[in-house]
Amino acid sequence: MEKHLFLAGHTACYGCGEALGARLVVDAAGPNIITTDATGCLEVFSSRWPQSAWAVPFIHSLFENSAAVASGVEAALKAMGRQGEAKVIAQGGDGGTADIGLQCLSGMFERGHDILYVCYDNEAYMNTGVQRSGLTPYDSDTRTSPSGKVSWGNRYLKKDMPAIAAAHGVPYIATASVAYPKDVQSKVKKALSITGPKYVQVHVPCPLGWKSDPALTIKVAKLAVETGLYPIFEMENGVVTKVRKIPRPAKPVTEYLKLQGRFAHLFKKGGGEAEVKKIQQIADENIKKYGLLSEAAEKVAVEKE
Amino acid sequence: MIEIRIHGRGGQGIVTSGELIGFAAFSDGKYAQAYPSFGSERMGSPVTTYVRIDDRPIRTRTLIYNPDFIIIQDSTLLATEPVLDGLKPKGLVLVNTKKSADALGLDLNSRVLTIPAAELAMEALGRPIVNTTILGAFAAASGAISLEGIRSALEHRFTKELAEKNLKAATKGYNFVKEKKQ
Amino acid sequence: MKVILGGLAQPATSLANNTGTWRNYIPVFLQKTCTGCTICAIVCPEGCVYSVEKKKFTFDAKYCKGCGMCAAECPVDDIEMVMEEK
Amino acid sequence: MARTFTEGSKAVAETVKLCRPNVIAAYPITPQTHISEELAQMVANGELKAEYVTVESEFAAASVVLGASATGARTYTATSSQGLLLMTEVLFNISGMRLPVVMTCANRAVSSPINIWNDQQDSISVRDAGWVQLYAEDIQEASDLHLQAFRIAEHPEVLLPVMVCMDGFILTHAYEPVDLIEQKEADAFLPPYQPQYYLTPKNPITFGAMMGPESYMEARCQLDRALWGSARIVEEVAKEFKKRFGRFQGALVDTYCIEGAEIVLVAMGSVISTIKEAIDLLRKEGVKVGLLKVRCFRPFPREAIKEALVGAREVLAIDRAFSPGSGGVLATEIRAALQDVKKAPEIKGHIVGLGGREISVETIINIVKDRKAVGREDRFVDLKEALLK
Repeated sequence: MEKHLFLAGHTACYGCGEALGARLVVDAAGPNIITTDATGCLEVFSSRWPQSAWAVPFIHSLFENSAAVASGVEAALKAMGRQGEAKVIAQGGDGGTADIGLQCLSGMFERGHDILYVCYDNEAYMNTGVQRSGLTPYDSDTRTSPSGKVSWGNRYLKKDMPAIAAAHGVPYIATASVAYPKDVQSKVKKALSITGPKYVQVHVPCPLGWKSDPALTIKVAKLAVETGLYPIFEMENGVVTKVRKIPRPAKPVTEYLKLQGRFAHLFKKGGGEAEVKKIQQIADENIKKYGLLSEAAEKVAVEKE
Repeated sequence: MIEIRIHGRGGQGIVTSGELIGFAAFSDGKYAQAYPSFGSERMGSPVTTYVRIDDRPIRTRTLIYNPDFIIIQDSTLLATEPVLDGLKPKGLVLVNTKKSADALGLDLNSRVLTIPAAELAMEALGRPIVNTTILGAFAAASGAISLEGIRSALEHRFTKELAEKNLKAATKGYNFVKEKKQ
Repeated sequence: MKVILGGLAQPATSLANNTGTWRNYIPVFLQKTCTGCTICAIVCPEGCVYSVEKKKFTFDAKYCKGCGMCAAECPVDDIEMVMEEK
Repeated sequence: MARTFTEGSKAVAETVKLCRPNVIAAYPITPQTHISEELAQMVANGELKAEYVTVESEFAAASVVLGASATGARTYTATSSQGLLLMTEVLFNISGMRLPVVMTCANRAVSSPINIWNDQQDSISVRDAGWVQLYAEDIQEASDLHLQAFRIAEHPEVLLPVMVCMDGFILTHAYEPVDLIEQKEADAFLPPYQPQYYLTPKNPITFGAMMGPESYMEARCQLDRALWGSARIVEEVAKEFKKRFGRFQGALVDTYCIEGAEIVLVAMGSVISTIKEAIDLLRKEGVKVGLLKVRCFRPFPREAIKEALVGAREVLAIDRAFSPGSGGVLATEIRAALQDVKKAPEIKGHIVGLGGREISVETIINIVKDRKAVGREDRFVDLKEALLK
């Protein structure tokens, strides 16, 4: 087998985007790192005693303190003159990052710790059985934002974490998707070459929570990008410096939504079209805001990773 | 054991007064304890500091109910706060005021001394910060601490320049009481 | 296995865990049209797909959970998922 | 050794400095604040070479020292009251991961109603967090305990966090003569921390793994054994401290006038001094009264307590915290400790001094004198009945 730093034998679901994401991140970072992680799927499926899927130093403490524990790790390395020993990577899911862990993350950003924070965004609390988080997309059906006679699912828009990071003056911010593994890895490498706090948010489909085919994890992730619903970009010193262009014309959001049970209610109930329109509008706004559309349609469409 | 209660208002250096008396006694070779009234007192609100001086280690950590000495750094408190409560018979009250002791009209079984500390402090410090002037006056009036003790307390607490200025203020207070006594 | 200091775990020990038993479908690497693009190895969530030669890939059945991502992503349809007889 | 006249918080900060912590993280809260301010100033002045992490909450403070300690650093934090409660989740994590963090708890009442004054409800409420808990009687002891705390925490047989509890304001804000230790002496007493396991690529261990029903109980049992085992180390360290510095204020417990005492008061923290004053007065009146000071509350020194109380006729527990719906915590635990003693003394619980309510010498004398008149129920002492009507 290939030599990895996040190993097989972990107990993630079939087709888990987060397991893939984590492996891509640590493999790109290399062995000289110390990683922290928030409570959540990743921690549960990777470190069930007495086994560990991690070949790098790893610490899990609590749901909401990955960024603070990493701050302590970084401060200790500094205090003991061991900065050269390891780079620090803090990890968390979308709930542990954007909701319960946001305060600790804000502190980490504000103090300027030399830490890369990676958020594996699977858009809900999957570890506890699919409840909505601050990064759950609009109209998504979760156990705490269920669709019903008078509900279309989650009523709120995704929290704009990159903008929150940017407001803290974080020098390097990026979004990425497991649909583009090399992009994830080059962003991790780039982030680690920059001193100070870094934020990388990786879109990682969850076949369980999204009710999607495990075999289609990459396909679904790609559609999120190609529809404009999950813009992939880099921000340096507060300015968007690079955008992953999508083929012109952008794919309609229905193509993405229809592959996932979490949006199935939009296509079953009368009135769903209007909701789909709203989601299309979100995609259109992203496309405009980030200038996602490529100049030449065909060229990008065939670009392979 | 000698027990001292200092009354003033937040921002008048009352906590420092307690610390300085305690330190002065400590450097005189005695045991001492000083602590402020604990709370979230704001600038201007009434505050109290407690000081104990003894020849043996001090274990009591309670408030001071029956002080031997009461220092009133802000005379307006006389009208509004029970600052004289519990004073031992034949104790001493030292009040910062331009008025004479008689003019204060305090009906007490104890000695009352007044000192125009603001004026004296202005002469020494150029600012009406009264606590170190009163400290000197207290040393002279009570004999509980020495002027030398005050010197080492000031040197411990402040920069050299500030310590010297405040020692001047304390000496003014000290001499004021000494001269008044004669 | 002794509990050390509240439950420290040794690194890279998950390899002892036989997640291949979870599998219903098993990939068959046809090794006919493979171009050596490595996508199958990259996207495997277990990281258990690997190359034996430049254009010849296979997987470690001890860990493969049979999710089918390798087959779904293969650009030349050189991997098939088949029901596994157990 | 140099004697000075200083504030409790300053004395503690000076001692913490002597311990050479690598990482300090604390969040301001009254009455702990002076300690963390002093340390910040020392770092700012270059007198203390440490990373001082200005966190956004006590929760983060605890998390930062957790991460730093797991990375092999010597770490320190301090808090009070709500801050300690906000840390609670992390406290359990620190002990569970067996990290030798040292913390000062400047004891303060907990909300609601909000109250910044002293009692011990905060640290007592986290007694089950798996930390060693030591309670200081005076500023000298509070200061000395920090040097001892790191030694205890980092002992290879302990590897547990230690909480030094000192009564807020009464000890943190008071000025007293304190003997301060020289750096050289401190270094000789407390060698650098050498963790066996820590986060490093050289040995990429996993901390904080998930444990299921098959092993969780063993991990918890191991924690329990380590905490019980720390009692011996608390004693050893106190004895060695005495040998080196000449000061001894008890190890697990201490006693005062307990020889032949028929009535024994049991208490923790700064009220001990007040009780000693009361005992001197009572003894003059011929009342055979003594004191058992509980210095180490976790591990709970059952045997030492039993030994000290076995000859007494009556035990009067003085609690500065309580378990609503149950009673005084010290009283409850002493009852449990003595339950297998034949002819065990009668134990009466007294809840005193909550939220800064003054405990005077008279309070203590009255407790002793009124003991016959009150029932067996733990009672609140010096209640203002008018406020309850």
